[in-house]
Amino acid sequence: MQFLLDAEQREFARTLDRLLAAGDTPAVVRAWSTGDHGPGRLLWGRLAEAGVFALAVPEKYEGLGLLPVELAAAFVELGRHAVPGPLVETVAAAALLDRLGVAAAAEEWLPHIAAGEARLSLCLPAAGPYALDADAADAVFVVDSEGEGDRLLLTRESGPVQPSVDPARRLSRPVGGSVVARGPEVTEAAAHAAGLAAFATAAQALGVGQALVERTTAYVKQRAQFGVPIGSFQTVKHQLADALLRLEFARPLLFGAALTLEPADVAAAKVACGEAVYAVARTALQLHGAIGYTAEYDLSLWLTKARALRSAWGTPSACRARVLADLG
Amino acid sequence: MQFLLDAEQREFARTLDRLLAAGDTPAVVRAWSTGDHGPGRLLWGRLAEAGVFALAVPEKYEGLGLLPVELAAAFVELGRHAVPGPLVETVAAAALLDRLGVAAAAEEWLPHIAAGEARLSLCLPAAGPYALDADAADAVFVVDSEGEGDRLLLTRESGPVQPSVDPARRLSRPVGGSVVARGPEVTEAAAHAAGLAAFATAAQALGVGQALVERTTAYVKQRAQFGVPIGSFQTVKHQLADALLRLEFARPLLFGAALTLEPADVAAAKVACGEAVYAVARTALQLHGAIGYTAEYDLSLWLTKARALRSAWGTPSACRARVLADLG
Amino acid sequence: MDLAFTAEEDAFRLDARAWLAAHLPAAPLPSLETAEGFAAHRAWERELAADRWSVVSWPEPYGGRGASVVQWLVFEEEYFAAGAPGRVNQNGINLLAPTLFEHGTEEQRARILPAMASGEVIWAQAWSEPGSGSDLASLRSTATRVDGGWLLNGQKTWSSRAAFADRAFGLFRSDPGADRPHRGLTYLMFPLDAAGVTVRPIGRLDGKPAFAELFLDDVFVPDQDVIGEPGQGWAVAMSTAGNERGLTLRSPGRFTAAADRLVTLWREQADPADTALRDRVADAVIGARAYRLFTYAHASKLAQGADIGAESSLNKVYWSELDIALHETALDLLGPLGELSDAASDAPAHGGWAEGWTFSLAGPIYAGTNEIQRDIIAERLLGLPKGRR
Amino acid sequence: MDLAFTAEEDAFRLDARAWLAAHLPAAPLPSLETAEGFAAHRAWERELAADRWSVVSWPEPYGGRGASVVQWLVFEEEYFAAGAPGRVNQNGINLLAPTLFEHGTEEQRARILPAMASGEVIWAQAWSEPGSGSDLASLRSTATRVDGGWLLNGQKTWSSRAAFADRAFGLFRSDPGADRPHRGLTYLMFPLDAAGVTVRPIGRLDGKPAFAELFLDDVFVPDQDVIGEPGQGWAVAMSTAGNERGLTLRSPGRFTAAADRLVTLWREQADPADTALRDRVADAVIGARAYRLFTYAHASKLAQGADIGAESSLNKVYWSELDIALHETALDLLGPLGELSDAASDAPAHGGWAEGWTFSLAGPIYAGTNEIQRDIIAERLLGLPKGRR
Repeated sequence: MQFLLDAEQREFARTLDRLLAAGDTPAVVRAWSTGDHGPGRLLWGRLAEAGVFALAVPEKYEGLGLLPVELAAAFVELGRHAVPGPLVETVAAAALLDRLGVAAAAEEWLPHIAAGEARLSLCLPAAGPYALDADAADAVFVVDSEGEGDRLLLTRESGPVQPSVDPARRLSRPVGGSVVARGPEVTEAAAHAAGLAAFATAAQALGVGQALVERTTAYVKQRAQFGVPIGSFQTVKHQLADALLRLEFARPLLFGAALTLEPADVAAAKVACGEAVYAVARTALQLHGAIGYTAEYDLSLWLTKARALRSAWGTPSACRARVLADLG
Repeated sequence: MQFLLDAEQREFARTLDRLLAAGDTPAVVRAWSTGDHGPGRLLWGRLAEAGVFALAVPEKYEGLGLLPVELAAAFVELGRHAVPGPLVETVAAAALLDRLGVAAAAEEWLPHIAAGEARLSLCLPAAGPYALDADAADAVFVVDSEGEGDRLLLTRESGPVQPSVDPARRLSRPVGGSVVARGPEVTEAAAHAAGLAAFATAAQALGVGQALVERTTAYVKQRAQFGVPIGSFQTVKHQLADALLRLEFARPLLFGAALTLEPADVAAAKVACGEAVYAVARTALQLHGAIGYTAEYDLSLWLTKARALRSAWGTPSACRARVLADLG
Repeated sequence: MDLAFTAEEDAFRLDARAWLAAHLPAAPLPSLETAEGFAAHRAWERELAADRWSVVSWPEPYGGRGASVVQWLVFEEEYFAAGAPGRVNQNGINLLAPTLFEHGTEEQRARILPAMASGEVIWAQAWSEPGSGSDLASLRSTATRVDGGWLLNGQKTWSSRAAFADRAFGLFRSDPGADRPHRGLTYLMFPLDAAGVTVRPIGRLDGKPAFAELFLDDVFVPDQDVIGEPGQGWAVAMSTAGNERGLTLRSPGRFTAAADRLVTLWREQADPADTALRDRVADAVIGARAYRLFTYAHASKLAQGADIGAESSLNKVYWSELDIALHETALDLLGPLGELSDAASDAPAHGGWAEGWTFSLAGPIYAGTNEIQRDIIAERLLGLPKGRR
Repeated sequence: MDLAFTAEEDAFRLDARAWLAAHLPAAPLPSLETAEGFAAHRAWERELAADRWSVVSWPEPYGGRGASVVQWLVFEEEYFAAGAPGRVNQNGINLLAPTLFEHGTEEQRARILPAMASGEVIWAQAWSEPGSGSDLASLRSTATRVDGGWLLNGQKTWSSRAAFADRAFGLFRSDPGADRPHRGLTYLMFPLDAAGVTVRPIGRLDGKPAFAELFLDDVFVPDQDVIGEPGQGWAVAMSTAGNERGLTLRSPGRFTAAADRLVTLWREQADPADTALRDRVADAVIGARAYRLFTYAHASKLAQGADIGAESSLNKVYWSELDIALHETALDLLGPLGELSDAASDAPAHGGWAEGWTFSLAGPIYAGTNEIQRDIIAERLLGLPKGRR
């Protein structure tokens, strides 16, 4: 029983934090939102060097093995710094290819994912018709149903961008593609990948929530009204206390899920992190007031993401159903 | 368009308020809770003299006609003073007997209801198996289904008391009875009575909520901690502001329903008043602290009723379904 | 007690409905927070005004119909039920005009109101400053007396509509030596294209320039554009603020129409057995109905000559929270489509849910934050002691 | 990072489970807030103690098993999962004992703890006074120095268990001239049947005498029943208060067991298509799981020698709100049965939902109101400035 990150894991998270803090991530996000993927690709490379994508790739494909605890710690930092791109989708695609066991596809993609040379998007039936940032991805994997069962397609046609409420999330319906595999193995691998995507999204959401609380706390300490910092008003305090509370009780569910990757545990983490991040975003906006409502103020980079992450890769309702269904 | 109580209606409510304030209603409630119905019967008589029960009885049966606006105003005051007894059930039974059109039963009971000489309890299929205060009632009307349709029974056997979370609400399953009527007329009259019961319960709930806000407001003005009245703490203020808000937006739904008695309007009022009173009770308890948690402090008379009224004669869930079902 | 409309009110409703049916744009106008949309909405104001539907509650000489409060509510119900465009001049109509009726001169009303009614002049509000949001009395922009008028200096922010509007109104500190912060303020109007005015549009969360910063550098305003007495601006503005928070800014028709659209969406999208969504849709319907009836009770009080006062804070908190809950429910009903911006080609036609949601999020902030409103409810309606907050 | 139990911990769990299975009362005991139930629960304490299960985390000399925090959590999981009786001596075990371990003398520990472990002496807490609830430092009851001890005078209230308990502990003002209200307090223990003590039971919402008022009139307490230094009572008590709010008062096993019972109830009572109820049941399951894992993280920190401190305020708010939501959901699942008290013959057997709900309502009030806890979270964990509240 040692239900805490160890020193090495904490240092890994700190390394990512430093790397991202040094990289002017807000500027990267704003570029990404306009379709300029250059700075995002550079950042992606640095994250790969730090080992982020190798955490989802087994050693035989030049990764570090699937390391869910480290993956969660990494995605918390990615969310905390609002890093754009198909991050969740790339690690979920890695999980899919690894589980599927089609050697050619695995050999073609997994080492490149680990090295940060491949950005993949992913479209699975349970999560709706849209692929994230397909226009910035090297390829999109799509699972659909046709005739006797599921099939896995690979396409490079991303389809026209459908703007999201989060300008940094560029959605589209991928077009066409060539068949990589068919049958129950695809169904099983897709379920595994959807679980990992929900898990990584939960971590990302928790990180977004953490950034929102950190920034709002700092803001209310310095913003004065009626001659005192607004952080001294009791309702401001209590709103932030509730925000912290939500995050701190979502966090153990996330790391508990990391230890099992059981669908019900992942679903519980996704509900808690997803509901928390949206509630925290509401609080962050309210306590910032008008300035929080502007696109030019960096807070918006996290605010707009919160709503999207609440539903991405598993709505709260679907996840609650899963929690009870799996109680046995 | 004159969506306000008129001077006469306001004066009627004030008369009831004075009557009940003068009558040491808390002592009446406490006696009632122990099964001592004497003081409650005396109070019932005074309410009848003031015209409360005649509001649910048509003129041809010595009542004032069904006057829903006045009835709502009256039940708000009854709730506000935590008056015990089968008040809702008696007026709903009056509505049932009037609508049913079985002359003998109407003639036997309605003039006595109007005069305050008959207390009735009522058990309808939609509202569960329990009759309220059947042990204090002169008779219980029960609608059940048997063979080809509904039937109306009259019984004087109240069955053993099943204590409620509100000590002043004495529940039981009535036993046996003689058949008064059968067939679709019973079904229709029962639906009408259930609607009136939901409506009167909504009004009673609103009154309970109003008393809770009034008492809590007075308490936080005088209770001091840390050298100041706790009513000067911002979170105390905001909790009470929210409580008032809930009541003030439930109130127009109640009186709107009084103007139509349409099932969807009644259901909307019942949801709003029922959810409001329970939320307000939570706030009242929290702001009183430990003293609010005691049976001997009068606040408890309203607190324990709040939960019961939220579900009585129409759960929030059933009422929400009804609101949408009737949108056409 | 009744909710009955008079024959006159019914006729008014049918007139409005018929006019709207005949004149409604075939397709939704572009967002009024864009240059193109602003122009389209200005044209729509002109069309409304041509048949006296832009300011129904004003007296006829200024372009209105002298409508009663109930008639105004009826008009709004019809307007929103028809899905008619947003009102680009609502700052002027809802905030400035009531102040002019109460504190303006006859000359000001004659000069300003008809041009407002016709959409010829679109107004922006200029209340906030970078340091003064909830604490409006701490304003620092100045009005300095000069021959024949005033020179304005300083900075205003969160000036809604200012990116594209013609004129603005706000408070300026004209007596820096006044003994209390809300004294020595003067209420002034100024053109946004005047010499010395710099308008910097600010994008809201979805990037649209829904408001702007205003930089004022020796902007000359003639005496005729002061409302009320110099130095009395706070008292003058408070009547407007009450109005902004109260009846007029958010008419019930807006929410009853939105709840109706939500029910339609629910029927199209949801599994009726999904009671969790059903309950939220029902709550939106109930909430909109409650707000409508609450407002009719207010209208009845107003008709009796009563003052609404601090009760308008109840309105503000209620509609702003209702609006958010309603739009969140819509986004959840939309499933994967709920993440799309309304600009997405896949977004549901005539939906506007994403923009509506974004707009709703500002509700608890502007026109007095809901925190301030709850303080007012507690202190003025419940009589709780003032604290330091 | 792991959640793995050692072989020793697993064996401990199986031991506890087997003992509970063999000894659990066949029927639920009467409510411990009644005279009859109090006696039955005292007998149960004796039975637990006979096999060293009453205070597993204490050192063996005092009747414990020297269990680690993790073992204690494991025991609690088994205890609540088995549906075992409430612990009538929890005031003593959870509040007083940690204080004695930290601040008591060896003589006090030897004299007091074994009798506590066996249920021979049941303890009541006596923190609050009529004027001192959240503002505990404003206590007015006094302890006056006399030869060989102290004389207590004043009034205590909300003294849980005091209606039937043997002894009580609390703070008394021993130096009325101290310069700050939380100085000059002394921590004392006293018998409830001592001369000068009057116990007036107080019924909680359901009428059961869950607490009492204590009137103290020259009650003599010998020096041996002072804990810590005279005048240092505040500091001594704070360690207990942190404990009360933190790990020990509400163990996760209580909520995971309650959530399991809720799921059973849901399966029995609810339409599975009713997603509104389903979502609330799922939230209870998720919430209990979150609280359990949060506590395991705390236990891991404690094992590393870290201090929990103000983080215990997070626990307090979380479990108290979880507990209410969970019981409200149960009452809604029960439909018409949800209004019945547990004393009703129709009430579901082994339910206890009504009493559990009543009990849950006190959660946000006692052990430091949730308002105070949120102030602590904001000020100590987030570093927000102190305000006047």
